[in-house]
Amino acid sequence: MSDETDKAKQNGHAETGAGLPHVSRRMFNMGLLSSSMIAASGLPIIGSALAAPTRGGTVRLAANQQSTNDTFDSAKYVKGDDYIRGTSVFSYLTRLDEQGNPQPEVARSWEPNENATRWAFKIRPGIMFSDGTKLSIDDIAFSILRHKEEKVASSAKQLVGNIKSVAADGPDTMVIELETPDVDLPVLVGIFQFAIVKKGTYDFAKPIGTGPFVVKEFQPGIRTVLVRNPTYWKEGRPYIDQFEIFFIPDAAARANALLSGDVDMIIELRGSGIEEVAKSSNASVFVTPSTRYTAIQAAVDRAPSNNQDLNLALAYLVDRKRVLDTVLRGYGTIANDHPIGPKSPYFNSALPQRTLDTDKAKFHLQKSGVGQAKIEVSVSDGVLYSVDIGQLMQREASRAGLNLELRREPADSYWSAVAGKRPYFATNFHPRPTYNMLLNLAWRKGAVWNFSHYENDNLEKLIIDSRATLDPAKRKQQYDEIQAIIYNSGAMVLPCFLNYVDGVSNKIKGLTPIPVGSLGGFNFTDRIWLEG
Amino acid sequence: MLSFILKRVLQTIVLLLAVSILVFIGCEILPGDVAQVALGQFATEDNVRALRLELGLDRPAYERYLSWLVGILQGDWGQSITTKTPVATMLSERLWNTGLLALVTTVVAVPLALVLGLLMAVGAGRTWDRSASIVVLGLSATPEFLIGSLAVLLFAVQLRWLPAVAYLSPGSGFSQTARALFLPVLTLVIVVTAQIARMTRAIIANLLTQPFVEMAVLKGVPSRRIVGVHALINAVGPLANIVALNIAYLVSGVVVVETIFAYPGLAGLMINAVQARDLPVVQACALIFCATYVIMILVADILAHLYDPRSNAQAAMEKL
Amino acid sequence: MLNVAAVQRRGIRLTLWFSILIIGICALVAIFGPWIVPHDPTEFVTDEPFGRPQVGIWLGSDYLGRDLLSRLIDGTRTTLVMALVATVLAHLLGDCLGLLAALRGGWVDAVISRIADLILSLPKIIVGLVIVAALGSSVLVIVMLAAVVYAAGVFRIARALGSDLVGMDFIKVAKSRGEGPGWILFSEIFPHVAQPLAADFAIRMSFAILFMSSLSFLGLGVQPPLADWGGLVRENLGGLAGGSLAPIFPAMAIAVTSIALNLLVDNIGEQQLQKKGA
Amino acid sequence: MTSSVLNIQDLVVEPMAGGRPVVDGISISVERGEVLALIGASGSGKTTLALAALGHLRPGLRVQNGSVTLDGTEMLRAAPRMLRSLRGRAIAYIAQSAAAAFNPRMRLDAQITEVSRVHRSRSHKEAIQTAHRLYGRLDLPNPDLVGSRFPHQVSGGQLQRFMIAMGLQESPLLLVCDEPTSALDVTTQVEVLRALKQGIADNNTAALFVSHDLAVVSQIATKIAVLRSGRMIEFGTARDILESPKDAYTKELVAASKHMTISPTSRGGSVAPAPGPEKAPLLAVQKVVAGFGKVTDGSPSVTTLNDISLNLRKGEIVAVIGESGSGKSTLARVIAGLHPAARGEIYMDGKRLAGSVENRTVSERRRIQLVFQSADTALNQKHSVGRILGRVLKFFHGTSGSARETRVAELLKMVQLPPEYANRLPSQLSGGEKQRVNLARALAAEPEVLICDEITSALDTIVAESIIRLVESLSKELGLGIIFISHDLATVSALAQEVTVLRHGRIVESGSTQAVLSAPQNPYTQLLVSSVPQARPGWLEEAVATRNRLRHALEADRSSQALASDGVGNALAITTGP
Repeated sequence: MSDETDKAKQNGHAETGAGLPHVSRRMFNMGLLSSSMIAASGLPIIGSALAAPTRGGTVRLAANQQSTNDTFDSAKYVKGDDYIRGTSVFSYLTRLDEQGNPQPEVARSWEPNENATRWAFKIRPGIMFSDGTKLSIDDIAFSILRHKEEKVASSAKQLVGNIKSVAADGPDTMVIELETPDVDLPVLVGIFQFAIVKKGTYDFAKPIGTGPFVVKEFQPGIRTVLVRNPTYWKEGRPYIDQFEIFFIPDAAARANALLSGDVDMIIELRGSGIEEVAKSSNASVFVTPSTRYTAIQAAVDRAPSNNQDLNLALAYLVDRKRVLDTVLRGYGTIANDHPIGPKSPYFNSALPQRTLDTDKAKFHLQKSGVGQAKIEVSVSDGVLYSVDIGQLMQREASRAGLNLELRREPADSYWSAVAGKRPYFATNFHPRPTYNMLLNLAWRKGAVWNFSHYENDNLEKLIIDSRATLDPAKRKQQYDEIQAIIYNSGAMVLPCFLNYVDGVSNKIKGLTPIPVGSLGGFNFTDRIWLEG
Repeated sequence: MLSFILKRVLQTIVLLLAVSILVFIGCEILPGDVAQVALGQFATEDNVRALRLELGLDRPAYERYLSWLVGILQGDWGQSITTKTPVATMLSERLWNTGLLALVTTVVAVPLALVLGLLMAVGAGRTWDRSASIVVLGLSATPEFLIGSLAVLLFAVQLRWLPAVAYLSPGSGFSQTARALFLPVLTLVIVVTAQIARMTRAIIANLLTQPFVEMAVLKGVPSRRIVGVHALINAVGPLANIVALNIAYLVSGVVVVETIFAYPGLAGLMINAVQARDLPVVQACALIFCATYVIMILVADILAHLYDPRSNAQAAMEKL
Repeated sequence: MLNVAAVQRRGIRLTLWFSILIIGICALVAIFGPWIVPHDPTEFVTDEPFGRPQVGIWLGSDYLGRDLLSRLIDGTRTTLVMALVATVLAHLLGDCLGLLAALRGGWVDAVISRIADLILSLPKIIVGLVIVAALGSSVLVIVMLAAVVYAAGVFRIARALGSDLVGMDFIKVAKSRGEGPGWILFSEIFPHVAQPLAADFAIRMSFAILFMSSLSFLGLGVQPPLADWGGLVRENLGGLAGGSLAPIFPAMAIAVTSIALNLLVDNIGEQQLQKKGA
Repeated sequence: MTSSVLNIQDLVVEPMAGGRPVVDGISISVERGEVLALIGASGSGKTTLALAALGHLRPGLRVQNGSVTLDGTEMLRAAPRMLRSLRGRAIAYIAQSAAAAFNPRMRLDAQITEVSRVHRSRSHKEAIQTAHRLYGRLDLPNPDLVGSRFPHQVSGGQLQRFMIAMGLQESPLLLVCDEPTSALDVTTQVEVLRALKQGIADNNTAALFVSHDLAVVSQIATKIAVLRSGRMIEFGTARDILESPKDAYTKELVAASKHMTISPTSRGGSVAPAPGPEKAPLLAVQKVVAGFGKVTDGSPSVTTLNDISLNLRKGEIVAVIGESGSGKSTLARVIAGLHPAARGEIYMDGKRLAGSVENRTVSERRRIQLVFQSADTALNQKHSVGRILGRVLKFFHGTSGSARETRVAELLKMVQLPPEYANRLPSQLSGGEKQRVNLARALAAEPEVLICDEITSALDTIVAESIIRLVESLSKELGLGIIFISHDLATVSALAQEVTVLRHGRIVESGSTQAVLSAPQNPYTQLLVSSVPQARPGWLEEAVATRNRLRHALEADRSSQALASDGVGNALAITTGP
């Protein structure tokens, strides 16, 4: 493994700037995003272009996380239903398509300078806010730059850090200047946080946006009722008149509600609910393959989780096949302890796939010298499937002679009190539009979500460089090295990538999976319709 | 009577004050403050500091409590920290939902339970009583999550007669509301009826061993009159107490049913608020629960007083 | 109408034996659990979640493919030991304070009574959720929580029983002799209240089982892979829709044990009533 | 036979759980207009027999054999419907404790007219009128208004008269009276007995009268059946039984009832020691005031004892006489230190005692022992006799081991119980035996002052007498000073040298027993003396006459006292009515 890292170091400084950003954008993104798996799962692709969309009707969505934290302030979005509310009420500059490529929305087109540090966006004219005022570039600039403001306390603060300025250049052109090159800026400006709001808005109790819907009723933690925005800039959209979100926190109850026809769409099916919906004649399982994951991470800056052998032993104590078959019911992909999906063109196929291997685990345990010391792994109901994965791991650990104990931590304080603060803990991560974004957030020194506190200068450099690397081959090489470093660090046991498994009534048409989230990447309300 | 009520009201106020302090301290002790919890996975030190500033959490604890207390005394429940909406607004719909569920359940369950309990007491020892007792005992010992889950499985998923979730959409009509409420009400009615009927039987059966009941028998008074008049008027106090406790339970203790049927009620809100460390909302819920309990018990006590000729209340009424 | 004793006798004997049988089985299972489990309760005996019952896996498998019977047996031990310890603690606390309050009266009584009122006025489950959120869900926390929550109820019973007795002449005799509160509480009063308190103990334990099950059902139970009955219901509830009986068995265990405890108390109570009548 | 109102043949009632029959082959009959008294000690089966007349058995009992015919109807095999129609209408029951037998939450009128209501015999209005007429005849004050009260709002004697009214409401053929006066004070007993006698006479009703008190029975019964252990041991006219009892037990019963009447030439006075006047009394109570509630300026908000003084010498028995509410038990507690006085002092051997038992020395506590009225509540039912006595020995004398066992046996012997009783629980003893243990416990402390608080009132006549003898002999043998508290003048007259009469917490009269009882000065003492039942014909009428004569003087006295003793007089105040 040291060979590989060395090679990565040698090739670290790749040339920058060459190539055509526009053409190669597909390669910059994950590229794994095809809907082939949906067909494989036996689900008809919902909403083929053959049927003509019909207008009208109400669609009800049951969300999975009930919380009075519900908000329209995109700086504070944390949950899927926040995103759905956001994409329904606000517009964005760009939007990801099924393949993960940015598509024009409010921005009609974009052009970078040669080293991707200055981007010019052409803004679609004639867009109106729901209160009748006209959208201006100032509004868009505010919508991006407000995330830098101290008092906004935005979850996109890190992401906006690379943006130096946003300014108008003529009536319909907006220029974004960057600190360092970023070939994926058009993807970045389309993330949920960069919802386009009116300049100077800090109070989102009564949101005003340019999206397909306006708010009729908003009761945090109870329901959201949205109705068609008559002045929506997309001709003929949305198809449905009304969209409602409410909460059914219990997975079984959610499945029951879909089966009994009380709701039309649900976020997240689990366990035998999946089979029940699959068997049903009035609803279907809607699968979005993704690189979302639940991992067991080690905080490498403290004992006992700074023991690399112990960490590697754990990696061999997960029966990934069983996780996939039993816990995920097959709705996922086996992973190899790094966050890059196997279908990605950047996937490092040279790394040997880790499997359940008690002998190897024993070998590493022997080397680690932990003996009978108690090793605690924190899991939580707030981290999807972590309790189950933990139990599988615990069982194998007892076979290998490791005294592993699970601690189920309360979900509410998990991220503030447990993740990154205990030696071993489960984390989950939703896919980001680009791997680079993910690596920046989770594997950089001092990054917010670097829960393992893993620091590696080489990795640091590779992440920065790859953002500016325009040559696909070079980038592949950089990514290979990144994966090798993470794989060998032992900082993360990542058994499987989890598909998004949702339930959708057969009446719903026009929904296609977009691999950054549930139900069409949480961005679907302006394109679905109800079957006549 | 008046001084009795006045004294109890005073006690209630002290109790509520104690609860509010307790809740406040409790929320302070909980790991993670509202800012950390709200930002969750996205919490960074900068974020948290900014949000704390925004929410006014930088002030000392006692100051925040006092300003909350002053607000409450002026009838202002304060503002939810997380949603920035007034707590009163947040509570209103939940309170209505919880009240509706409790009311409908009470209206169905209490008469049912009393009649059942009386019938069992009349037939005390007979086959009917023994079998009914075991059924009632069985139901009161069955965890409500099982009753609820089975009800959903049968009526919603298998038979498709009723909705699986009790989602009350705004402006839904009577029949829609009735359908939505049916299963949660059914579950709670089973639980509550079993409890009250069991206690009613025990209380009445105990009264039936009293000498005045033997005297009534020896006067030739028929059983139904003995149970329905002689025993019942003596059971008003304890029965009122049991009914009151059950109503208080229906307002505050139905977390499980709210979970199973995704019913947006107060208990769920409180848990939600605790999880979000949204103190004003937690406070409001805790006070409502506590006040419900105390008021219910007070009403039961007043009722018991009114039906007890030996109490001052009766004497006072006679004078009027 | 009052002459019902004859009819009752048979029914009593039947339900009494039933309750003793159930409680006996539970106790045996709890004690000998580790020796009678057919499989290790954490072992995956099949790849099939919610597998149907078959030879060797008599109740089928759970949501992760573990043997449900073994987990149920293991859960019996967890559930009963937790409930027992919680109830013992609740009674130790409640009985001592209750009898003391009855004997001493005055401000001691007033203070303890108000605290008990406070505890009783708060919804148990919600208090449970808050406490577990604050202190984490460990066996210790849950047991202590149940103990404190139920101690308030025990206190009221013990105090009421004690209050009836402190006015009795034999207490006055002891007081006039100059006996200390220790002797009066434990030698004079306690033998009289032991039986009703024992009855309360059984009922209270059934409450504790239900309470802890509800907490577990809401996800605040013991640490996995350990699971009490409520936790087993929760874990496997998803299988209900698919027709699996996996959540039904532990739920039945909760109900049947609770019924048995109640029947036991009912019967013993009625038998005493009969003795008095005869 | 058929002319009999009630005919019981060979009745055998036994406990379901098995054991000795409660009623063992008794046959009796009651003719129209006849009053048959069933007399016997507790456990003789007299109540069971009386209830069988109504076709009623208490839970846990069953009929093994026999028949009960009421006016031609077989009660033991009658359908419930039939029984219901007879009860209250053809046969009525008057229970011992009216306080327990009335529903506390129904007005008296409603309960009395309920009989008419359930039998649909007359309209509500008529029923009320009948009831009010009865109230008047039974001497209840304000007959038209008093019925709207609740049971707790009238006095015990009045409540018992309401019960009689309830029994007579439908003019039944047979009235079953179960110890109707034994829970009452003697003066009240006179009123109720008269009312009952009147009621029976007015309606020409037959009656079955259950009692343990021969003197009471003798005033009302035409025939007497003496029961013992479920068997009828003697039957005859009232006169025959009283004057020439045949069975040994009956003889004992008659003798006891005679002892229990006041004899001016009682032993008491003659055995009084002659104490030197210079010697301080063993115990002196001086100007004691006690009560309940907040004490202001030495007077509590509710006063139960007012200005009480009392002296007791060694070997002397001083009696304190009073009816319920007179404050006599409070006095016992004040002396024992269980109820600190608000004002006044208690001296023992000239040394002042602390008010509260906690502040007294061990020796002071040991030297004063209180014997409570009811051995059932005074003995811890969960402790064996040996443990009860042993604890006292250990506590005061540090006696343990075999010495303690020996001493327990000695104590038991002292109260005339066999030593093996040490292993028994109180529940395994009879009422008299329990009271002996109760005494023994007090003696175990080796006291100098013994306070006996109504120690015979819960006992049957014969047993009570034997306890009195025991107390008397103990006083002599051990030279104890005894304060003997009682409501029963007869008991006292046979025992005490000095007597103090209490009423509403005040001393109305005191002096040597002989002087006070033979020539009472105070009208209340006179009433008390005249109210002591005597087993001779005509006593009741005399007592009623005396009572009527004294009424005026008493009422004047009463109202002045009621003001002072606030609250205690509540029940009595109603007699004068609104």
